[in-house]
This record gives sequence, structure tokens and C-alpha cells, in this order.
Amino acid sequence: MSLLYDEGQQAIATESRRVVEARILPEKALELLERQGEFDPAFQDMAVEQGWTGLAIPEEFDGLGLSLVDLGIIALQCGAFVSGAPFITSSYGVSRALLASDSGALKSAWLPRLASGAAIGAVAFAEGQTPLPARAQLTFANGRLNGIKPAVSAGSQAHVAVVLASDGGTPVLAIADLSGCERCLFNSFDNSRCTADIVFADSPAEVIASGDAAMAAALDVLAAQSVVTAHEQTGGAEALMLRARDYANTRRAFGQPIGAFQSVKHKIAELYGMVELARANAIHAASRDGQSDFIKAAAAARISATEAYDTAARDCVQVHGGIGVTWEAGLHLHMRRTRTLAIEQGNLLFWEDVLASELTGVKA
Amino acid sequence: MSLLYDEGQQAIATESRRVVEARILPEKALELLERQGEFDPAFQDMAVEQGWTGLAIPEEFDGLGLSLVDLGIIALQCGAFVSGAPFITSSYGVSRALLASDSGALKSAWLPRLASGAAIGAVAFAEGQTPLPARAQLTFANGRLNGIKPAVSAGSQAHVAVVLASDGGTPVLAIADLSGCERCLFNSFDNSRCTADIVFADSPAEVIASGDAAMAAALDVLAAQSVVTAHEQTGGAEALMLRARDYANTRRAFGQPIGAFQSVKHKIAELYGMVELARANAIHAASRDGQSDFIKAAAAARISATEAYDTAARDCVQVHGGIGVTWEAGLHLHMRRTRTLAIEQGNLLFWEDVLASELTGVKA
Amino acid sequence: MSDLEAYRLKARGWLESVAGQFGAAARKGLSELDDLALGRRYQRAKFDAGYAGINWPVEFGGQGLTHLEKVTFEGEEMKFGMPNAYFGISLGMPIPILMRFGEDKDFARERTLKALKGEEIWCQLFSEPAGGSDLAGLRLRATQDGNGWKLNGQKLWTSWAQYSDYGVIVARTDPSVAKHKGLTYFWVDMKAPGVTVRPIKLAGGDSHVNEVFFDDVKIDDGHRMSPVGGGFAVAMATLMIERYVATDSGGFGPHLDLFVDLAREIEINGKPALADGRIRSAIARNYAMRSALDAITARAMLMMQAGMEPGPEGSLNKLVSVRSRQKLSELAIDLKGNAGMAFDDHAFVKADWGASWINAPTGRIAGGADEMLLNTIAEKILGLPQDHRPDKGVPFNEIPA
Amino acid sequence: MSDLEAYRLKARGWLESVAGQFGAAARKGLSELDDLALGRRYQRAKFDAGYAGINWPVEFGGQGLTHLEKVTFEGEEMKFGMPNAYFGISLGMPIPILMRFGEDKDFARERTLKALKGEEIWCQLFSEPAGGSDLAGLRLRATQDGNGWKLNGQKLWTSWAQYSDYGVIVARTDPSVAKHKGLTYFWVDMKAPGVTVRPIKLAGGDSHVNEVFFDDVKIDDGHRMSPVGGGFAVAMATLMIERYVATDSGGFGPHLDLFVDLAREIEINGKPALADGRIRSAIARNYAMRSALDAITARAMLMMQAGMEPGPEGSLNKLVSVRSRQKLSELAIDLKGNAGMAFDDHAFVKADWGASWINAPTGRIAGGADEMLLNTIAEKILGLPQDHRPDKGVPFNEIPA
Repeated sequence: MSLLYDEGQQAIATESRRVVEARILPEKALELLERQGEFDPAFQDMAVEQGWTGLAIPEEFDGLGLSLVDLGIIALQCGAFVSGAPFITSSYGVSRALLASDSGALKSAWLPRLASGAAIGAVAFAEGQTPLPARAQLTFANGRLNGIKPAVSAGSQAHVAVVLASDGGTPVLAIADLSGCERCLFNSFDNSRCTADIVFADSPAEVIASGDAAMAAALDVLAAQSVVTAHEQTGGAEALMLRARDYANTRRAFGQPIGAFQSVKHKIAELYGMVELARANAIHAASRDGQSDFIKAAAAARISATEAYDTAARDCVQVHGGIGVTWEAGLHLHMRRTRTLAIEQGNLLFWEDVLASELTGVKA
Repeated sequence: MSLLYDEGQQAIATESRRVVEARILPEKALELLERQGEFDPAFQDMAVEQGWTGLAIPEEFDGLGLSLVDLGIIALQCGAFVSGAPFITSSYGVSRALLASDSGALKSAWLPRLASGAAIGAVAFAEGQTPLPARAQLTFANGRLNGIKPAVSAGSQAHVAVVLASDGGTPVLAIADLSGCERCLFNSFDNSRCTADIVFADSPAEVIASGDAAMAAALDVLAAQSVVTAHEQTGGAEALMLRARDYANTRRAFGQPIGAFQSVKHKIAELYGMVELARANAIHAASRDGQSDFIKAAAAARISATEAYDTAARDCVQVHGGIGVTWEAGLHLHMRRTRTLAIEQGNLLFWEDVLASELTGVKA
Repeated sequence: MSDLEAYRLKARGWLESVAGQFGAAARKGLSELDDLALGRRYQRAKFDAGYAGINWPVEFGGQGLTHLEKVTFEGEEMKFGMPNAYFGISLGMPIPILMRFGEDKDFARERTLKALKGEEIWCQLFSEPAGGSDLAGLRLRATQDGNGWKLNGQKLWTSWAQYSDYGVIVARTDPSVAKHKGLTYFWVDMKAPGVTVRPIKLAGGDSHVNEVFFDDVKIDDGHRMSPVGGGFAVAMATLMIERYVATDSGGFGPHLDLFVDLAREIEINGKPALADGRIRSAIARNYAMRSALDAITARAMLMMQAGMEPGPEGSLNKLVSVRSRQKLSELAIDLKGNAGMAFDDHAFVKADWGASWINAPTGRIAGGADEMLLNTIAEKILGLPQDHRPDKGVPFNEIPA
Repeated sequence: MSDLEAYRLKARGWLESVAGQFGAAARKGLSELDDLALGRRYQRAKFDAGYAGINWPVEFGGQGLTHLEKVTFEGEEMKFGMPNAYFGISLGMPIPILMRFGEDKDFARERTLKALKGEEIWCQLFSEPAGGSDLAGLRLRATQDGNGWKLNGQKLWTSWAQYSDYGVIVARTDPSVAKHKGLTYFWVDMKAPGVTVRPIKLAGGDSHVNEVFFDDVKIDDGHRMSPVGGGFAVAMATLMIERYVATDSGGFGPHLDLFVDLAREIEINGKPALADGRIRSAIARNYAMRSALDAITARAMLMMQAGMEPGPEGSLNKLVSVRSRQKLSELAIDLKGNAGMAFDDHAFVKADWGASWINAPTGRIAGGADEMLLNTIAEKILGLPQDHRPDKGVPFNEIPA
């Protein structure tokens, strides 16, 4: 894939921005902060209608057969409006895991439903703060899963999950129908992510890969989701940078626009730099999907995008002063989302180590 | 000791500042950069005449019997003028090690000579980048040292050294007369530190402590030297902050003093903050000498002072623009000294670990 | 043992004796109104025990002790999570100003006593929509009305206005002169007709600040606490007090020990987080920064004891502490991984990383934004030039909005 | 394989064939004069091999290829440490300006050929003591002298002036108009009477920049390369070229692999440095930053190939790279502990951490200081307001010095 968007991709960018801007209301997002386990149905309807749910799923499974680059374009727009629910990322993660399996039955059972949006997927690897537990607490035996996956994004809504479990000490990557699984909700600072504990009690599941292959497939799924997330973070960071720019151009203090004070002006210029670095790494990583350096590129994208979004949230609020910390202004929607996205797919400590191991050959 | 300087200490500060300012010439320091193993004799004469060499040595050994707080006051002034040679710190380190020994003979052999400035001391613990090697390459057997201590500050000039050596695997802290030892000079970015490799070939030495006691005594010496160095770094950082302030108030661009541009103004204000944090930790650490929390306080002082001096050097040069990078302007004297002082007594990686171990009980 | 140390022990003893009744545990789960009621009882208990108005004149109901006893008590009190926030502004700025500038001494004494007992609360009506950092840019008008005044306009960010009985206010009495010359300082009855208070919900979900609207609010000229046009000076005096009394308002958030405890439970790549260089570095550098600020405070105390004026470095506390708290709180949340997403809206800033994180931006803005603090250091301490200010000396009504 | 890739391989092949003769190893220990002589021979070899003036018109002795071939060749050349620094400015700005603005085409062609062959060197006389960042604030006077001009004044920071045969210069021809309106652009013979060049020793010990004094230096009006009073525009055009041709001038310093190799040899507390979280974090974050800038460059190349104008994000390279290089170089030195004190004054910035560190501040100031780059991003890319500039529109001779 090329680093340069072609005309089709530029069209996707323009169109997706148009619909997200038209359909996603900040007020709705503020409401959802105070309701556990709920998401904005308007978003899911839009995603289905626009074909985003099937964007990166092969045509033979009723998807559009487009690439990670194209999905990234959508994610960037979603990030700009703090929208997206987690499904864009998590359903994609499940479909990617399914495509890695060699069971045609599994694929045709789930991929078309994920593509149509009829099914929502969740990726449940992490336990506590370990993004990829080599010896998971969740156990797999005789086709059954037992145990709890804590704080799974999309967990309260998902129909199917790809999980990392332990089969007598051997890691396995498995697909589970969640219809029979209990979900325990809890209050989070970003409730519309539908984060919930998923309880598996003799829940049937099918193995996709096991042993080292399972860990490798899981890391690939996590890396691909990180690239989608990096686009989402980049979109959020850019939106905050532009919002700070616009405010600095209009808000006046001491007789001039505050943007004329270098402390404000240079903060925003630095944000521009971080946004462009994040964008470059995100697109580059997406374009390396399937290549031997994909994990490295994904880790780099993860780092730049997280730094950019975190810094943009801190500085954009700071530039706004008092108005920036009000509930209505809604900048805290981004602030909350920065932490969600910094945690989902594994924190920077994890990804720094993944990248350092790739670069040095020395494990953490 | 109190955090608050008493009248006597304020007098020491004023007087030491006066003499250093009068006697230490930047041109001389610039010359010395291009000569290996040499130092400014004017400084040593002044140190002797002012009684600084014996400042913290007990009166029974012809010293002034003052404290680490008082020595810090001198070091701060020396740092402000990038003066000091390394002796203020290294001779003190040797005297501190001597005072830890129970051999009256050793003490009376060296302490009076160190106090009078007739002897210069060097502390030779580090090997490569290990500040405190538990299994040193330098060996001790039958009262003789064999091996090389690399890149020892004051090494080209010292008459006596306290070394960390290995006696068949057991660490020993020993005192060695260096008269018979070869010194290998090399070019460094801060030549007036008189840094040299010291070659020990069947060189006689006397053990001060061995085993855990040796490591503990060595760490105490290193910590005490770090507190002196922290004062030196604080003095350097403050001098750079004030120099940036003065330049920003006089240099004009676009029709106003550059200090009116917030990018310059806030850089200098941030430096002020770092300098005051460094000063507070340095004085606090000196005042805790002999207490159970001394190592912790010394490590904290080491960290704040190194951060402050490094940042001040970067930002003061930046504020000066082109003139700041010329040889004559001499800001590079400070820049070079920042690295010297960041390395002598062990780098921040080492001291962060010392402090973290103290605070968490978990070793690195 | 110094007298001050004795005072500290006695104070801690008393605080421990009432902690069960008023402390963090007792407050858990209370509605804000119930917590306020508890706070009023606590304030009364402090008054009865001689811990209210510690450094205030006895004739105003104070204890006639020094700033040192006050700071000492507050240092101990901070550890118990007592419900004292509602009275911080009230007793911090408006009442001292009333004691100092109020014409009618009997009135001032009566108000002070009720405020010290927690029966009445005062707020400070300074900031406006148009001017957060720019105090002299206020727009709220006070126009002559018979031999009194009429207030019209809006204030913003007024802490605890919704529970306040009275407030001090700065209003523009003359728009035709330079902006800092046309201001006058009054006190107002917050229950007076024409005063409307609207709480503002903040990012963390709580609402301790308010919009306050003034619609033809009539006040007697006896409410005036400065010469006409002399309000800016009194307002600055108020802010000076603010800087001086500034005790750690959440500053660092949770104690560093809580971060160490958290990290102790966590593994990174199967190894203890406390053995990871990145975590060790964060702990070491935060400790160094905090110990430096502690040393600065300790030295200031010694100087005050010795009758000296403490140095300006005291002003670093808020700037340094809140910024570092913001990043450490983020790291603490990230460290917990997915578990870090759990969130308690009502947790205390000094006990919970989530609360510390979500409220940090407010801390970096309220009571002097970082940028204003840096300007103050640069101009007042280092003598660097003031920023370009095009409105300087321009009549207020000729400054383009 | 794309034509460009073929070009790259051919270029590398040639560079490898002459590396033994001209590369880093061959230069080791040479005096600057010997190195310059070697450099002239290398430049001649490039000319003969068709690697000089790659994207310049054939009639000026160039190869008539595109910017892409030029950047491709320079990317390869950078790896060999060739002695090309002496010609960077000369061929970078003055000669292109001469080709574009020089009235006498024959003269321009002759100079260009000699410059391409390394026989002549041109310098750029812009900066002055009074104005580093403020180009329009120049003071050096050019006064009418018969039908020519007379130059009086001083220039500063002029790279390689001590070896230059000619230079381009901006001088003030009318002090009575606004500062950017009174400037005119000329070329000068650096060997002319009245021109004095004094090398300036820099912090690292070398002296590639100079003070240049002009004392009644007479020049013919044919030397004028802009309308009288129209020099600022040409000067800006020159700086635009500078931004555009800006190839990594030391930018990042040593390759990140060299840092990894260094850390591989080192232990921290008896454990491999590469297993320490702090070192891993530094490596990971530097890699992320460098890969992002590489991707930006790669995308710009693709856009140029597609005939599009690359985005403004290209301007980030210097700002981001030199700042990060400064801190990574410090860490590299510290990592080595006492061994890190060893220093080689003549080492190459891209091969040695000490050289990279000592020269980093120059990189952060020369060719646009960090603060100026941030202003450019803020104003030109983001549309934020210009700083307050009291001298705007004021006649130059009425601006307080």
C-alpha cells in the first residue's frame, strides 16, 4: 500500500468526515458519560449504512475488501468527533482473528454478520494490566472456556469475542459466541466504550491457534487494532489542535487575541508537529500491513499517536482556560478518551517494550 | 544542621563569591580546555588561602571543622564561575573516607596535608560506567593494588586516592599513595578536571573497610560528593539563568527586548523554578549529613541539580542565539561542565535507582 | 520540644478525636447538601475547640496566634479529608478583607463570628466571562442610584456562590478611564432580589463554581469597601492574601506512597513494575521534586519563626505540583491497564488517581493559570519585561471587545 | 525497478568506487586546508561523473534532472562522510540565485561552472551582529558612489567566507523607509580591497563561520541583483531555497543503531542497559520520531513524483530532529560513565556522540532558531497572529537601537 491516499481514499475521507460531523452530537456523548454500558445507536446505524462495518472484510464474506489504510481513514474522522464506540476497532480485530483461522465454517459463521453489523465483536486478551497474558487466567478445556475477562471494551454489547486463554498452560486463541455469557458493568470515565467484565462459564469456543502461533496471532490482532486506534488518536489530537487554534484566534486578553502570546502560540505549533508525526506513522503502519516490519511500524504509530493525543488534551484545555474545564464545553470528552485509547490495546510501557525488543533483539 | 544559613554561613557565601569572582578568569578556563591534565593554579592558591581545602576537616587534623552545608556554600560559588577544579570535591571525598577508617596513623598521615592543600586527593571507585563496582577489576592482595582505574577526576594531579578494589572477590575500600603510580592522560571535553587513568602496579595501599562495610562507606562518600556537586550544579544553573535574564533584557529584536517574547520569558522563568528546587534539595541534603535519610536526600539533590544545570545550559545558549555558540562567549564552558558533573559521582540512571531502592525496598 | 511542635501534637490529638465524626470515612457517600451540613458542624467544632481564625485578632473571635500555628494546624488537618472546602474561600479572602476594609466594625465583627462558626458563608465575585486572567478587564457595571448603587452584569467561576450568604464584588463604576482605574469594591447580600446563581458543572461532574447574574441589584453606599475607582487595589490585596494563604489545594494529588503501593501490585512483562527503570525513574523524580518543595516550605517556616520574610520561591508550589500531578495521575491510570478504566465520580483528589487526573486541569487554571504564574515569576522576581498589552492606558470603553 | 531506484543504485556504486579516496576514513586527521583541497578534488570528480548540479539546467553545466534525483543522490552521499560541506552553501543558495537573478548571463554561466567544479566558492552575507533572527533589521550600508556603490559595515555568521571567492550580500540602501523596504541585493568579490574576513571559533573548537568587515568596498552597479530597495524579496527567495533544499545537515546526529550498539556494550546495575526500561523507552521513542519524519519525507517524494506540492509538514524535520538529538547525545555520553569524558574535537557529527552533542546548539540556532520555526508554523501554517512587533512600519533610522 502507498503512503499517499489515492482519489478513492480521499473521497472516503471527505465523505466519512461529512457524515460523522452531521450525525454525531456532542450532547449525546455527554449524556452517555453518565450511563453504563450504553453507546450511541446513531453511530452504529451510520457505520452499517456507510459500509464501515464490512470495510476491511473480504468481499467473499460480504465485506468491501478494503485495507487497513482505508479503515484508518474512517477511524481518524471518528476520533476527531470522539465518536466511534469501540466497535470499529473491536469488530475489526475479531474479523482479523477469524481470517487467521483455517476453519471455513467459523469464517462464514461470523464474518458476514460482522460485515453487516448484525454482530458486534470484542477482543478479550488483557487480564488486569497485562495486554497479552502468556498464561491467561481464563482456561480452555474440552471446547469450553471458564473464567473472567475483566474490563473488555465493547464487552456489554458484543455477540462474539476472540479470547486469549490457557489450555493447561498452553496459550490458545479462541472464538466464543457470547450469547450465554454474563456481563458485569462498572462505572468508567468513558462509559460509551461499553466496557464490561465478561464471565465465561463452560462457554463453548473454537480454537483458532495455539502455542506460539496463538501469541503471534494475538500480537498481530493487537498491532492492527493499535493502528486503527492510532488513526483515532491522531484525529482527536488534530481536532483539539484546531480547536485551540480557533479559540486562540478569537479569545482576547490584555487587548489582543491570546494567540498572539507565544506561550499559547508555540503550544499550538508544537501540537501541529506532534499531530503530523502521529499521522505519518499511522499511515505508514497501515501501509505496511502484512509486511515483516508491520509490528515495528504499528508500535511506532502507537507511541506517536498516544503522545500526540495526550499532549493535545492537556494543552487544548489549558489554552481554553476556565471554559475548557466545564462539562458543557465537552473538552473532557477528549480528555477521557485519551486515557481510554491509551489503555485499550495495551499501554505505552507495553508497546515501548515491543518496539525495543524488535529493534534490539533484547527482551524486556 | 538547619536549612537556614546562619550569619556566619551568609558571610562565607558573600566572601567566597567575592574572591572567586575576582580571581577566576574565564579566559584562563578557555585556555585550559585545550591543555590536557592541567588546572588553574590560581584556584588552588585561593582555596588554600581561604581555608577551603580544610573547611570540612576536623580541627584536630588542622581543618576548620565546618560542615557539609558550609562546603556546599563554597561549591555553589565555584559552580557559578565554572571554576573549582575537581579538588574541592575529590579531596573532601578522600578526607571523608579517611575519617571513616579507625587507623589514627592514616588519618594523621593524610588529613593535615589535605587540609593544608599540600596533598590533593582523588576518589577512584568507578570502572567504565559502573560508579560502584561490587567486583572491581582493580585487585588488592597482600597490601598491594594492581590494575587500572579509568578516567579518574583529579587523577593527573592527585597525591592520594581512595579506591574501591576487589580482594579475591570481596570489595575493599583502600587508601593509596599515588606517588609511584603512572597517570595516562586523554583528551576530554573538560580538560581542567585533570581526568586521567591511574595505573596501579604493586602499589602499596591500606584498607579502610571491607565487604559490605566497604560498599556502604563508598556509597556514603559518593553521596557526600554528590551533595557538594549538587551545590556546584545549582550555582552553575543559577549563573546561566541570570545570564539569560540579563541578555534577554538588553538584546533587542523586532523592536523590543527579546525578554518580552514569552518563549524567552517563560523559558527563563522555568529555569528559576528548577534552580530553586535544586537549591532547596542541595541544602536539605547537606543538612541531613549523618542522619539515616542522608542517602535519600543526597540522591534527590543529585537529580534536581543535574536536571537544573542541564536544562539551564540548553536554554541559556538557545536564548543567546548565535553569540551563545561562540568559543569566546564561553557558555560552552558551562555546557561542557554540565556533562562532567552529570557523570562524576555516577549518572542519573545510577542515582534514580539508588533513590528508588530506598523508597520502595525493591532493588533495580 | 518547640512550642510549635507541642501545638502540632495537640492539634493532631484533637483532629484524631473528631476524625470519626467528620473525616473522609464519615463523608463517604454523602450528598453534597448533607456533606455541607456536616461541614458546618465541623466548622463549629473547630470554633469551639479554638482552631478557627487561629491567626485572627481575638476581638473578631480569632485566637490571636501567628501564621505559623495556622499553617501547622492546616498541615495536620489536610491528612483527615475533613469537610472544610466550603469555608476555604469565605475565611480565606472575603472575611479578612471585611475585617481590614469594612467601615462598620460591629457589622464586620458579627459577620466574622458567624463565618468562623460556619453559620454564614462568603464568596468572592471577581472573574467574568470576558476576563479570566485579566482582572482589570471586568465589565459588570455599578451605576449611581440615589445615594446607593445598582449592579448589572455577570460574574463567572464563583466558588460556592450557591451556598453563600454574602459576597465581595469588584464592579466597574467608570468605563471612561483606563481599565484598572474605573473599578470599585463592594460587598453584596447574595440573597438580595436580582441575584441569580447558576451552578456550573465541571469536567469531573461536580459543580462547586457558579455563574452569578446581577439584575438591577440595589446596594447601599455603606457596602462600598474601597474609594470609588479604588477597587483594583483592594482586589489585588485580596489576591495577595490568596497567594500567601495558598495551602496545598489538592496540589500534588495522592501521596507518592500511594503510587508506590499501586506499582507494587503490578507486573510489566511478567516482572515487578517497581523493578522497571521507567517506573523507578518516575518515582525518583517525583520524590526529588516533592522533597524540594517541602524543603522550600520548611525553610519559609524557619524564616517566619526568625521574623524574616520568606523568599518568592514559595510561589512555585502550585505551578510545579499540579503539572507533575497531571502526568503522574495519567501514568497511574495507565499502569492499571484495563482495570484503570474504573472510575468513582465522588472520590477525593488526594486519595484517588482518577479524581486527581480529571480535576488536574482545573488546578492548572484556577487561582492563576500556569502562564500567568510564569509571567509573575519573570516580571516580579526576575525583572523581565511585561508582555505587550495594547489596552494599556486606553479608556475601557475604547478597547475593542 | 523504478528509474529512481536504478539511479540510486548507480549513484551508490559510484560513491563506493570513490569512497576510499574521499570518504571519512581518507579524511581522518587531515588539517582543514588539506581537507578543503581534497574536497575540491571530490567536487571535480562529482562534476566529471555527472553528479554536480543534478537538477540544474544543462546550459549552466548541470544535468537537467529533477529534484528527486538530487535528493536521492544526497541521501546516498550522506552515508560516506565526503568532504562536501565547503560547497553546501555555495551551490545551495548563492549560485542558484545568480542563475536566476544575475543580469550578465555569460558571467553567471562561467561562475556556475567553476563553482560546480569546486574551483570557486560563494558565501552568503546576510546575518549581522544586530540581527540574527530579524533579517529585515540589517544595518550594513550601501551608498551611491558615482554610478556604483560603496559598502560599509559588518556581517556575521558567514559560513566559509574565509575560503570564498565571491559572495551575495544584502545591504541597506535607504534607512529612511520601513526596515524591509530599504534593502538591496548585490554580489561582491570577496578578494576586493576593503573586505576583511575574521573566522569565529565556535563552541566545538572549529571555525567555519566568520565575521566579515566591509570598509569602503566599491562595487559596480552591475553587481546589483535586485531593484534598489527590492532586496528583501530576493533574500526571502534565497531563504525559501534554503528551506526547500534543506537536506539533513547533521540533523539527528548519529544513526539510532549506533545508540543501540553503544547500549549493547553497557550494564546498568549489573544488568544489560538494553533491558533497562529507561533505555528501551529512549530507543523506542526516538525510533518512532525518526520513522515519522522518514514517512513524511517519503510521502513528499511520492507527491513530487506525482507532480504535487508537498505539504508544509516537511518544515518539521530540523525542529524535531536537532532537539531530540541534543538529549539523546547527552544520554549516550552519560551512559558511558567516566569513559564518556573522552572527546575527539575533529569527529564527525553523524558518527560521534560527543561531536553531535557539542554542535547541537548551533543546529538549533543556525538556519532558523527553534522559536522562529515555531512562529513560522503558527503564523504561516495555522494562521495564528503575528507577534507584537513595535518596529513594524517605522522608518529604520527611527527604531531605537
